[in-house]
Amino acid sequence: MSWHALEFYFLALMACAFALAVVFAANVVRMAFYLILSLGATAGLFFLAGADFVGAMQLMMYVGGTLVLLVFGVMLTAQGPWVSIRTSGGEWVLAALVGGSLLAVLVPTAMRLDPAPNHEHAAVPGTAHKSENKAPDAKASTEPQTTRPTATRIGLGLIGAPTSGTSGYLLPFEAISIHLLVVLIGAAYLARPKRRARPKLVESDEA
Amino acid sequence: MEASVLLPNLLLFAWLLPLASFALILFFGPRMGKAGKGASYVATGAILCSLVLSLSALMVWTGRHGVWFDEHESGSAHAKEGAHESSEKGEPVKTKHAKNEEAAAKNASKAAATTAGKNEYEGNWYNLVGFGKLKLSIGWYIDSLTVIMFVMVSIIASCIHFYSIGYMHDELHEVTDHEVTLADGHHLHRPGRFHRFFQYLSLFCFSMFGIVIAGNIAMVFVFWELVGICSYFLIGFYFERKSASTAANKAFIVNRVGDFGMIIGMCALFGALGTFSFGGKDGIFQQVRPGMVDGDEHGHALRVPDGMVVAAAEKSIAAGQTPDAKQISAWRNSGLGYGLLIVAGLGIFCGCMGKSAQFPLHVWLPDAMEGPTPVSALVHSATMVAAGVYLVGRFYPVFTPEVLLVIAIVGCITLFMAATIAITAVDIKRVLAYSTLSQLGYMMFALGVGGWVAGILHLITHAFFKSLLFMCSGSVIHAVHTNDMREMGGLRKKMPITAYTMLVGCLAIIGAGLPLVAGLSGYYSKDAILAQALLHRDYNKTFAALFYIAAGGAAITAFYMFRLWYMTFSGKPRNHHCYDHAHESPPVMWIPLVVLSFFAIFVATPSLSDFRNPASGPLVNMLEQARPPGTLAAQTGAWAKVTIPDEHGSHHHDYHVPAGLIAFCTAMSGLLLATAIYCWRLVKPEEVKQMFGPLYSFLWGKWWFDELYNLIFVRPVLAIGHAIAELDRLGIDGVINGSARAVMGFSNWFDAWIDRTFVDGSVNFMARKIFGLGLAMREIQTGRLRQYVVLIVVGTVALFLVATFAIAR
Amino acid sequence: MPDLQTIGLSHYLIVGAIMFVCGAVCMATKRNALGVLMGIELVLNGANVNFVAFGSDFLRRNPAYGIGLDGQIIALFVIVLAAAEAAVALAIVLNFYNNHSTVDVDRADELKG
Amino acid sequence: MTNLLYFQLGLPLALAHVIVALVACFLLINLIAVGALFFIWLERKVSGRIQDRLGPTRVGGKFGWLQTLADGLKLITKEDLMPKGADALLFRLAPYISFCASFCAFIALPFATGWVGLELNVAAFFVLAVLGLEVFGVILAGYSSASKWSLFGAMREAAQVVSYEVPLGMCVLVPVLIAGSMDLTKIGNLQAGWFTNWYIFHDPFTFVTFWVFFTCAVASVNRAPFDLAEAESELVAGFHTEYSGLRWSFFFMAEYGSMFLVSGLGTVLFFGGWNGPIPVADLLGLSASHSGVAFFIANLLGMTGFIFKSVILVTVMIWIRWTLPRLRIDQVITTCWKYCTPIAAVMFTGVVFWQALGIPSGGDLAPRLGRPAGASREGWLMPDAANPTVAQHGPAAHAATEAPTNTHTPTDPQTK
Repeated sequence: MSWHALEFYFLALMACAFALAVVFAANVVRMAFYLILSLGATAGLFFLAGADFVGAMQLMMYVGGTLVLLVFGVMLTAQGPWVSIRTSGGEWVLAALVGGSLLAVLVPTAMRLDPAPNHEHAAVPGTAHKSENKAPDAKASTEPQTTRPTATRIGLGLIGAPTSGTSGYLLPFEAISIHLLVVLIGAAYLARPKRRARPKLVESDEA
Repeated sequence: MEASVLLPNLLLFAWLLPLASFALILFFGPRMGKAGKGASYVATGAILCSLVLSLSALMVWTGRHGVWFDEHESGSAHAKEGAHESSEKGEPVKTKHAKNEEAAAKNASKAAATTAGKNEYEGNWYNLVGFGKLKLSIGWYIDSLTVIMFVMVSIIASCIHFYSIGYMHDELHEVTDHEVTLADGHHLHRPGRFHRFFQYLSLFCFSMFGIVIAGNIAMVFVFWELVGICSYFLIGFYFERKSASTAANKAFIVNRVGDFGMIIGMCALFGALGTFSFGGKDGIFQQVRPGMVDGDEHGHALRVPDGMVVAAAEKSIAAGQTPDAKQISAWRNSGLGYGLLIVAGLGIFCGCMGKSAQFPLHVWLPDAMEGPTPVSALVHSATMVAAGVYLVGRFYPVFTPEVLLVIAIVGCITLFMAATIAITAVDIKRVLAYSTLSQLGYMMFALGVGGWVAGILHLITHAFFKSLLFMCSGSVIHAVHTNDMREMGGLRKKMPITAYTMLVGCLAIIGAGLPLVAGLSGYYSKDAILAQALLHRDYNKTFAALFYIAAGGAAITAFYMFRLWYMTFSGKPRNHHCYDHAHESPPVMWIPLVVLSFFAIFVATPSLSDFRNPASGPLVNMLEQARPPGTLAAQTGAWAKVTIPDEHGSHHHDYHVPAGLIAFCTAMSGLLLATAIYCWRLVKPEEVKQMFGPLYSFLWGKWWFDELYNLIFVRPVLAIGHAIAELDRLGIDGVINGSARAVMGFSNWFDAWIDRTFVDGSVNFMARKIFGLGLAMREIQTGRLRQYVVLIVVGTVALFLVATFAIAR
Repeated sequence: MPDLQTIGLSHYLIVGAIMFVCGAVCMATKRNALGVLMGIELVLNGANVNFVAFGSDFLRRNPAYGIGLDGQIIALFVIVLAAAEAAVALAIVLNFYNNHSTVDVDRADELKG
Repeated sequence: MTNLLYFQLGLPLALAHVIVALVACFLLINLIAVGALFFIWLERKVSGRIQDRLGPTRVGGKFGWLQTLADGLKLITKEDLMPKGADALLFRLAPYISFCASFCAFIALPFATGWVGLELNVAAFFVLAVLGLEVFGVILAGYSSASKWSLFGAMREAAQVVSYEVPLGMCVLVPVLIAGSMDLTKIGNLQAGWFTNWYIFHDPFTFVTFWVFFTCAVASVNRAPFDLAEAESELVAGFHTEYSGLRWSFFFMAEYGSMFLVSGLGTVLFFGGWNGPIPVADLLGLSASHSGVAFFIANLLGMTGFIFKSVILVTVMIWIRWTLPRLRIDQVITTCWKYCTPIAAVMFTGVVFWQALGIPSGGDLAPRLGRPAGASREGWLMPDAANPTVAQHGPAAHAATEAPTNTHTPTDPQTK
């Protein structure tokens, strides 16, 4: 059992366990908390897979941004009865059946793919490349190829300069920028305070 | 940086700044400052920046090409060619040319170092379009003439912008126009149009610069029309006045007549030569004067371009065959194509006639005085009307001697006719307008008799003193609120600065100076014109009358200018109301006058080291650098018996001394006559009027040109128009209306039936069916989110199973 | 059955599948609108794990299966879109809460047929 | 250090990694703890001086430096209380989450060349991301306390931190843009030499950017005038109203740790990190080699300078806290969205143009010591073109190097 496999199992277990915890938690705040942990563990998995930029992005945007928003929403709406709404048992059974069948379809497929991963160099990716470069064994000299940093290449890919391993993504990047702008405007519009024809409050009531 | 890079860029910005100012004022004008006062600062700032940039361009130019050199440095080839021609003819110009060659040798090394044989820069900023041969581009053609024009226009325009800030201040607030009476008997009240005035001025400057910098005739034409439209706006600035709007229309329409000729000329040039551009390897100039760049054995002599020869010999060419050089040469020698060249030249000149108000298209300019006076000073004396002269100068290489003869004759008629009308005019601005006409005639005349530098020099000097004169008159009008000289008199004491600056202008325009010693700017240009005319007379005895008319015109010029000055500023006040009201103008108005009088005095001054030689001034030297090829040799027409002499011939002692004396005598005689009548009162003007009754009424009626045009053009056109309108109304409209009514009647009935039966029927049927379907389908939509999710997942699994088991097998 | 000793593509894909299914079940069972939203996040994240795994040079043995950095870039886009989606969904939920004083999605069936 | 353990001592690689990680953790935790002690004392002294009094003097030592230690003892011995309606799990976890986030960010913060917990090539980004997680501790604390004061504080915190991450990220992008790398070590080393090489003096835009960065940093660590989450005059003590004892002190460790962290980040990004105003180590020739005692001494000097600069920035934060009044929540949000974000965006654009047009920067004013001319733009080159050794791993070379390592030919997975 290599160090890399250990790390993977730890993080994978964390991600899956907390994902399950999200499903089974009744309290919505707890759900959010488990979700944070699950997503954080996923970020760790990304680091482990050599995707350092995406991992940092996952932390920054997903965990730091999106989930804060979610928790914010939870707090705005978490009042008394709505903190935990029970679901009927029948629905649980139905969902479990459907989810189980989906899992039953997905997992064998995943297993059939790339059945015997063959990498002898189970180094920790994304970290301390220098030490590996100087390693005495000859195998390690091919290592940087799999672990070289991705941020620059991703950046170049996003501005439309295809490099080895990426295609040009300028158009999707622009499209998504516009999309974000539209979403921001739309969200601000949706959540704007409604101007209701309210009766004028008496001064004493205000105080 | 290289001059070839610097000059276009400097001038580009000088050119575009007024456009930027125009755009700014167009969009933000009314909001600029109080009542749009900021617009004047924007426009003035823009033109001042243009002035600075033009001056920088001038510095760049003089740095690269020198200015104090002797006149022939710019092209030793010109001198050589001139010497060659003169030795053939044995004319008295030989000594002068010997001197030229000496000077050229003396400065040869310097010239080689600085000019390197290149005296113009040309290129394109932007190609608008290219269809086959046709290339429309925004390009530049810069030689010393361009630079001088830029400086001249920007100086005068700056002065006029300043002047206008003072002159137009009435427009800053609500204006009551006393010359417009509405139907209810009241005078017109309208908001001020201060910013709009400056907006037009900026656009005008932009257009004028555009003409000057243009690198091809198509671009010239575009800006030519822009200048026309600016003129239209500015003349019609008080468009509520009937007279102003009529005058604007008149200017526009008369210019169209000229432009029509210009289009013909452009068509002739493009059709035969396949290009619009001036310079360059296959530009117009190079094709007409093939020796210009490569310097082959033809020298700079005029040669009918191949394209024109081929075009003229079209009938002799079999289809699909391209004639070889020998064939073309034979055709050329037999005279083919020469007529086309003349047509092209005359066509271009037609445009110039319209813009420069030459006989017979001169009628618009006096009426254009309806515009505000700064407009008259800028547009109708110094720049726009000079554009025609400029274009003739620019196109000089293309003109054959026959065309030049036409130019000379037209110029001569114009100068004489306008001068005579000016004698009787009593409106101060109209006197100046006719004087402008007359001076433009002088310029055209000078160009026509081969005096290229003389004509262009007069263009520059005239621009300065005529704008000065106009602005002085504006100052007077501003003071006394009338244009009529009979109401003025004795204003010298009230407004001394205006009076004396105007005196400077008058002296400059009559070419005052000590003969053979020195004088004001007009002295040099007018002497040069007369000397050239004298030389021309010696070559062409048939057309000797031209010289005498021009010399006589000089006397008349002196007479009417001083008539104007005396009537306005000296003697006793005739209208005490006006007199008491009068006052000196504010500094913002008189400072430009002083600046311009400085230029009116000194702009053509010769160099101090060679003071006796009128052709040694920096301005003249710079113009010599732009001298078009072929003007340093006498050239004879192939059709008409006319010889256009070499211009340097007139610099010879034998010509410029008598010419100077003649000019002095004529000017003095006119001045003395004016003084005798209007100052000393030896003769009463009224008596003179009585004595020459018919002549007076002929002149008072402006040679009855307007009536003539009315009779032969306007009335018949109106009559024909009315007839056609009647035909249209009765015949064509009747048929169309009748058929329309019939179709409508039929379709009303048919439409209703079709619509009810088919269209409505099918639509209603579809609607019913879809409504039923919707009723059935609504049951599927439960609105329960989680149910949808489950369905999606089930669907996914099902798809997967189908894909795995059904399709893969 | 994948090798337990060395981690490869399959391992990541299984993790992705589990997260995906958890998300789907979460969406199907939670009545709280925000719970549904969290389910969506889980689903997206499960998909992301797959993208990153396919895009990782490090995990696959045969370069023919990989999609290179494209996978990571798509994962980035998914993250950004998830953020956008969360913002809009949150706005919708708040609006719903304002109007109905509940976040129960089963009550949000006004558009039913 | 991994090398030392792995090659010299012959330990297994995994064990070497673990040992190195433990050592780094130990050092960092000590740094945060000692730092917190020092900063709390500093805050007391500075506030005392600002309020025209002496500050702590009674408890032990000169200048009362034992005061914090005494406080710590007191906190440890205090009873750990929990409100009745609280969510026990979250209530207990919240302080540790806060502290963990603050601590994790230190992993990627370099103290000198190579002296960093984890040499990450997206370090700047990582620090920002992890710093953003700190807010969860506050939010969960606020929620789980079952107190309206806490909830209010947490809500404000959430809104504030989410907002301020945007301008903060933009400001961080500016030095990243100039350096062409997100590697903090590389960014720091690119500013080696005289102080004119510091990115704050790179051009006018970066100069403005630093102040925006500092403002946003103050806001993102919840310091006055942006300490809306604890606003003691309105919300009792905000999110930590219900906390006491050691849990409470963890919040404070996290706060002071974050203060030092953002100051350190600012120092690396704008003030040359461990490269002093005067390159003493370079002038003495200490940093010529990349190993050995001389290099160690140079690094030690650099680290001292780095900590000194960061402490100055922390002091400025303290100074600001005791000088400016607290803003209202709407003013805080307005400051972020209407001022900081547009300014940061403009500065970012300006720097882009400055770099793209190749306008001379502040570093061109002084002789470049320890940095080759034009080095700052090396990150702008295409990776494949810049480094020929990397270029070998292009698609073509990829197959070539890959083929021999394949023991069996590639097969279709579907066939199995």
